[in-house]
Amino acid sequence: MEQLVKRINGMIHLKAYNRQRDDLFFITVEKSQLELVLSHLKNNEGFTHLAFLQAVDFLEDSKFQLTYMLYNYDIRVNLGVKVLIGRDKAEMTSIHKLWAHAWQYQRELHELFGINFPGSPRVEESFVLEGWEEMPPMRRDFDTKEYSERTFYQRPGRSTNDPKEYMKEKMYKNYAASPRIRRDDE
Amino acid sequence: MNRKHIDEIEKQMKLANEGLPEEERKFFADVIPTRVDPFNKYWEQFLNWARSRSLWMLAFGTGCGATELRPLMTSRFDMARFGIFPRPTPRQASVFVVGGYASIKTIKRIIRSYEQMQGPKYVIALGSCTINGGMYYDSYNTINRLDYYIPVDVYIAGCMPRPEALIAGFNRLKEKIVAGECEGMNEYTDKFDWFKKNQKEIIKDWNMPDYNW
Amino acid sequence: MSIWTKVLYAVVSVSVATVYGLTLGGIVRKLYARVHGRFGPPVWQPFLDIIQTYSRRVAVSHGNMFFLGPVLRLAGGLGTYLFIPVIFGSALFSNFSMAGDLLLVMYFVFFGQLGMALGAGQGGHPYSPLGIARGLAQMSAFEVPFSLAVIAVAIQYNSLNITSIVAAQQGGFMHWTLFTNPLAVIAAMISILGMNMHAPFSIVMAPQEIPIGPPIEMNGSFLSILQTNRGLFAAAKLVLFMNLFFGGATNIIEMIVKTFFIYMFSVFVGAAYPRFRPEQSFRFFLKWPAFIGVLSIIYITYLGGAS
Amino acid sequence: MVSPIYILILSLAAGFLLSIIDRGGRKISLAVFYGVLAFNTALIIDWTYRFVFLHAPTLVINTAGFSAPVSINLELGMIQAFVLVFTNLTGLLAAVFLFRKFMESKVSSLILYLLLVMSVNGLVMTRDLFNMFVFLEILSISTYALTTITRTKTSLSAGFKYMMAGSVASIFFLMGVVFVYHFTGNLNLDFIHADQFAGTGLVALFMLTMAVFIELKPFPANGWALDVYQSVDSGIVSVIAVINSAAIGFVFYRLIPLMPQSFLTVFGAAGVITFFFSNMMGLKQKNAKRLLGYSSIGHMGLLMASIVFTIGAPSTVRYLIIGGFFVNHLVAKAGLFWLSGIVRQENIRGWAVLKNNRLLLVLFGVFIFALSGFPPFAGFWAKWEFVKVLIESRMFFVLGAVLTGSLFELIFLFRWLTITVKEDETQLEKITTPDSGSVFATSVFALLATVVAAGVMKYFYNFGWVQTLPAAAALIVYLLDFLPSKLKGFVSLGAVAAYGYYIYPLLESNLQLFFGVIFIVGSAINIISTLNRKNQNRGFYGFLLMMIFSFGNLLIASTYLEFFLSWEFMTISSFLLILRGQKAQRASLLYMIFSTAGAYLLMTGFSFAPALTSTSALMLSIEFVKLPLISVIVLAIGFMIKAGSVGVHIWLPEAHAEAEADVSSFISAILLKAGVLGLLMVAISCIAHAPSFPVFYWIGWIGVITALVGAFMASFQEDAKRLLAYSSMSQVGYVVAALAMITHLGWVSALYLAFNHMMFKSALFIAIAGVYYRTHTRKMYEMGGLISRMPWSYMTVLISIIAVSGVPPLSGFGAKWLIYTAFITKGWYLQAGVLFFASAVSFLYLYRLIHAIFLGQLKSEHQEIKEAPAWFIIPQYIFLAGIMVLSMFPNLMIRPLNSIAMHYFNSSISIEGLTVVSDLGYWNGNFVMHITMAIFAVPFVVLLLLRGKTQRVKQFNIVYAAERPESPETTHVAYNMYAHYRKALGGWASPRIENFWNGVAEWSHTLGDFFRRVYTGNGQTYILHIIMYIVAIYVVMGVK
Repeated sequence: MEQLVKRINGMIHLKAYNRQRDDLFFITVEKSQLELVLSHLKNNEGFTHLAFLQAVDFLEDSKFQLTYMLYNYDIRVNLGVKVLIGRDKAEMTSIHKLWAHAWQYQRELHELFGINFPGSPRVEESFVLEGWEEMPPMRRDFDTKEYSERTFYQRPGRSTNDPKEYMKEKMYKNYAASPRIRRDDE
Repeated sequence: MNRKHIDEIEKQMKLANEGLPEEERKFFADVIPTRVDPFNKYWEQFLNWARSRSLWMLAFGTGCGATELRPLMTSRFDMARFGIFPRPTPRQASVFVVGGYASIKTIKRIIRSYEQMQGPKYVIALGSCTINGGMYYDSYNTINRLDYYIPVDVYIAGCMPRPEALIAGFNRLKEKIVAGECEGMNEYTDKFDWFKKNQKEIIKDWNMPDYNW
Repeated sequence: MSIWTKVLYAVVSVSVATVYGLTLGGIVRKLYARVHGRFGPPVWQPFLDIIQTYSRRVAVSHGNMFFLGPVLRLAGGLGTYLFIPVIFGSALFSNFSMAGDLLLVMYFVFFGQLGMALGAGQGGHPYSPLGIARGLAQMSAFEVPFSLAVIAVAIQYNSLNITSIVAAQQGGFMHWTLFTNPLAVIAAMISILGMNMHAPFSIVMAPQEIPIGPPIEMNGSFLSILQTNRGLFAAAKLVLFMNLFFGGATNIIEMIVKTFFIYMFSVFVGAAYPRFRPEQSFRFFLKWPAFIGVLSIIYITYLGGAS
Repeated sequence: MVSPIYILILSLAAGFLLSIIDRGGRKISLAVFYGVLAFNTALIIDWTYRFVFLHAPTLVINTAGFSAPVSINLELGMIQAFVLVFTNLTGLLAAVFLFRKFMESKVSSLILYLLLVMSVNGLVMTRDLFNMFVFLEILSISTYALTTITRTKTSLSAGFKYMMAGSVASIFFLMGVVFVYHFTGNLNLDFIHADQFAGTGLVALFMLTMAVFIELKPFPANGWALDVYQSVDSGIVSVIAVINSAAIGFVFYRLIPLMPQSFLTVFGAAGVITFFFSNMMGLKQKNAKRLLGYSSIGHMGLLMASIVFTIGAPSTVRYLIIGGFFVNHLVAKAGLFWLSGIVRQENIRGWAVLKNNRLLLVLFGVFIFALSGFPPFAGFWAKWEFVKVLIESRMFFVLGAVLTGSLFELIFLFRWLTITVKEDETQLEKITTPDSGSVFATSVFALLATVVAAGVMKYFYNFGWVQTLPAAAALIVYLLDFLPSKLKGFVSLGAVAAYGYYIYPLLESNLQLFFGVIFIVGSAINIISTLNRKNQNRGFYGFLLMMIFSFGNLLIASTYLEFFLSWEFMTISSFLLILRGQKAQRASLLYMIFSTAGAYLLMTGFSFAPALTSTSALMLSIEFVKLPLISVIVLAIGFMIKAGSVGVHIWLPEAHAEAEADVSSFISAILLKAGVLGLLMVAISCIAHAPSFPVFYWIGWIGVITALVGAFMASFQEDAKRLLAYSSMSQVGYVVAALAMITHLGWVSALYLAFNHMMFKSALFIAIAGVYYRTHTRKMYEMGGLISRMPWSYMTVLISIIAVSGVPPLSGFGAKWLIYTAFITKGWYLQAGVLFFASAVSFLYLYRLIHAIFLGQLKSEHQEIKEAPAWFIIPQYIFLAGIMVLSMFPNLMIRPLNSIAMHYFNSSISIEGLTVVSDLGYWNGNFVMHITMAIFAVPFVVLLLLRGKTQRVKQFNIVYAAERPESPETTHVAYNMYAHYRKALGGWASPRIENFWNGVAEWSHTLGDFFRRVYTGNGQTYILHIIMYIVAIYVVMGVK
């Protein structure tokens, strides 16, 4: 793996390299060099399978982090390629020419995060939301509760309880004494 | 009354079907559904008795609720002994079982299926999600109250309700049917505009006829 | 006998057959449930279902042919039944068998199927023609052993007249076709599996593939007419088989017992087997059952099987 | 009374003078030139008239005042006159054709041409061998010179090859003459006898005949000739192919009496081989003139064979055969060569330009039909008689080779014709207005062909006008073609009615009457649907009337020849009707090939048949004819081709599908019945004299398998008309099977089914024609849901398919009931089982037809479509009314059929009131109808009362798994509807029979191509061929 990283480093500048498990690694690359890296990984290093492509909204940094998760069937290794892109008018090059099925992921990201992939087939079509008109809902600045209250009729009389407290109160009167597995947050 | 007026009135008696593109409107019927009253009392009572003992169920497995229907059908709980049978097409079914949360995408299909059922038709809404949104009460994509979109006869609370609860719900429905209290199909036609308003409010890309015959 | 008396008798006969056929349907449901380890619905459930479907307040029609489809289907069932003499020697149950012979009955079976196919076709639902295509194809396949068996019977009794075929089988069970020409009966009994469309030949309705197939758009009273026909038509087919192969019946009890067992044969097979794919089903009928049918003809012509 | 010697004298004189006259201007010399040619022709016509009508004695002219053998004598008899009329006429017209060439070229070509014609005259008339040699030389030399009238490289080289071959021939001829003189001391044919050549003398004869023989271009020593045909100017080629060949053929004919039997056999065989192989090689030929070359060579072979093999025949018959072949070849070949000069297209595909000129197209058609030996042209009669002679003298190999060769020739000729008519011509250059001379010459020859045909029919066979009516009708309507279509349609309807009125009293028996109803009444009703045609619609009604009249003539034909003549008229007219279809090139060609193969079989079969003893219609008198086994088999196959039985059904779906929509109903409903009629006639003759081999048992099997295969094939079609075509095949399969039983019930059911089929298939085809008229597609999956737009057509299809399927209560069940009862009574149990299977399979295609077109989803583009025009609806409902009446009262049909069949057998059914009782069962159609109506009414009323509030909805209001349909196209299930059945059948569903025929076609073409390789195009090789050929013949003949 290290050799692989070296080889890639020889080509371009790797921003970060992180080993999660024996079979799970992450590298972070520049936005402009992503396509180069991916095609190298696919064509020369045997990472032929694109398992998924997902995004994380780093609202505070005003960035989206895209993760292209690749898999090598020969050495059975997962490799995540991370890219950070700007959050405003987010745009990323489409990789549907490398992996044809990537169009579906890109369409999803377009709908849920508002990341644009110019040239990706059918990217404008709705994916799970039909007729969505608001801000892409997976952006963290979208207030889903407010939206729900505004849009869907609330049935009056609904109350919410913290399950742990509620159960403690209602069902397990002697909660402290009851044997249980210790949880981290206690 | 001149010709123009008649045309005007006829137009009002037709569904506008504005959600459909012009060239597709000819493929769909544009008749407004109307109320159909029950027969006279005793005859209707007899029919209701028969209906309550032969419930043909259209199971709409939207969410986790679909899981609970399997044991209900099979030998553990065996709903057939109550005269309840699954039916694969809405045209023939009389009970609509909405199996849990309904996203906007799903509610479209729920409306469509409900409208395609032939009355008298009954709706059983399954799980908390259909009552008030349940654990999805704050979701941007899931409705909170099913009865704003289609008339519901019986709610079964729970997350998820077990098959026993379902059977209890069915029995409650039977009681209501025999008592002649299940007039959901007429409620829907009577409050047609209200239901449609609610439906169209959340379904932004309304691309079906206003009533799915 | 005046024609009106005949009509009256026919009404009685049809009513009995319909009630009997529907009850058989209820029994089958019960039986299937027991095989599954369930209680199952009550035996009279089919009647409740019919009342329920007839009592729908609204219905949807796709056009005139859609409207006529169920009517033709029931007419086909009625016709098939009415051209069969049900009970040997009984005026009440002789129906209109003087109008034609076995061939008429065999072809009248198609009447209802064709009518239904047309009605369902106008429904415009893609599953309808899919189901019909399967049904017609399967029909053409199981008609091969069946027709061969019928020809064997016609050779054996030198007649196509159902009454005389039954008459020739009187006088003890050893005169039944079942024992005088067992090969023909085997071929015919295999083809009845396809006719009754229980598993493994339930490819027409195939709930998990093409949800109930042809009648998918049928609703309300259209459907209930189809259900009525299902009872009547089942009875008609069973009576035909009984007459041709099992010595007919001289009274109603005998008829009920015999037809019950004929029906149970296909029910038990159906309860025990999963479903074929369409092409497997067609191929099945065109192979061994057809061969057995040919053998039955050879047996009856060359090996002195003829009585 | 001018002596024919003036032909020679005048020609020679003119030839010498022309070079002088020409100085005064080409016009004058041309006037002299044509004057001489015209004089020659007129003179010889005058003589012919004397011989034929005034019975003048044969004229012998002794030259130089001495009598033979001292001087040379000329002889002009009927035969010579006959040959000379045609050669001189051709010479004259070819010169007319070449007018422009003669205007431009040197005067020498005029002289040469005159000499050529003169030498032919001399060659025909002279009785002296050496004189013959002289004329032969003149002929050859002038021909060599004329070949170069257009100076292209190829024509020069061809001329040179011709010269080399000619020289070889000349040498042999000269040596032959020398030897003849050595052995007999005489050179005059009148004084030489065959026995003078016994022993070594044969060498003389051998050389003499060999020379002639080489000039006759036998296969394979004829490569030079092909090059000549291909490259030399059309006018000259026509002269070479026609005049030269005629003259040399005549010389050959003159030498025949001298030859011993062993020679004759070899020559005959060589002729047949030439005919066979050159036609086979023609199969792959694309160059029009070379194609004609192959055909010419073939015809010379045929002429040779006919000269040799008819020696034993009565002289009138012999003259008819030889003369027929001769005239046919001459007229058609000259005409076609001239046409090729007008068209100026090398490739046969280029001939599509002919479409721009109707007259030329018609001429082309006439020549092609004449050349292929179709009536009424001379070749037809010659072939008919020739086949008879061959069969009488038991020369079956020759017969086979001649018929196969003819078939090959027909294939390439009709491929040419169909391509010409159907190929797209827009890419090609239009024909520049042809000069009137060439068109005139060609037209005269077409007329000549017709006149000769009429002459033969009138004077040789003494046919009545009814026999020629089909051809006459076509001609008359052609002349009236400028009228609007509707008017012609009504007139045709009237003509058919009048014809029906005329032949009604001639139909003596019920059987004839029955077929008369199918043919005439059925056609008349079908004509109504053609009234929808717009504009002038040229050429349609002529062919239609021709077909209908020939149907009728089949019924009243009283001899084999009359029957066969009508049969061929029917083939021609139906072929031309099919050819009118938009993409019917392949279809019509296939139809033609199979029909002609069938016709040849019929010809053979009739020739085997013993003479008729009665003068009543053939349909009746055939009962007393004891057909030999071979005849039964051959005739049955011939008729089964027309009835589309399995194995020879390939033409059927194509023809039905590609013919115009309203023509298909004629083909299916009526034309196929002609095959049934024929088969029935064969069967009738076999009642009393059952053949020793169970022919009809196997025909029965073929019938049931046809029914099954047709049904399956129909189920797998996407094309509505193709589906109906296979359905017709299947239904006629039932008829054939039922006929083959030769029992009373079998025939009743066959005729019942035939009549029924006529009605429902007409109705179906017309209904589909109406649908096609509106939707412009035949693909069923492109339609759908038309029930709402075309309810009347739907009703027709509905009733008709119920009638087809045999579901009670409609008339179709009667057919089914009769046929199964008949089969079981006859003891054909397995056949009955197969038929039952076929009948069950028929539901598949019938449902597919009605569903895919009328049910399911209506397409967007058909939303506003209208019902079919009334002209289509009216005939449909006439047929429907017929079906309903027959269903209600089946005895209306069964009673007369019973009596028809009772003429031949004891009745096996009895009719008690409205019930038909057979040995096995009974059927009361009327009662069934009543019950069906009653049991239909009961649920109908119940549904009306109990249906609740029913809402009529539209096509997308279906439960679509909670979705909505995307488009009508994706929602309509019609494409490949029985894919699963095909899968279940596996390898059984593969088109074996079609593959077989494709294989046959492939093989014969490849073989033809293989043999074609002997022609290398190298002159030396050709000479080598000639030498080797002579050596081979020498060895074969065993000359010592």
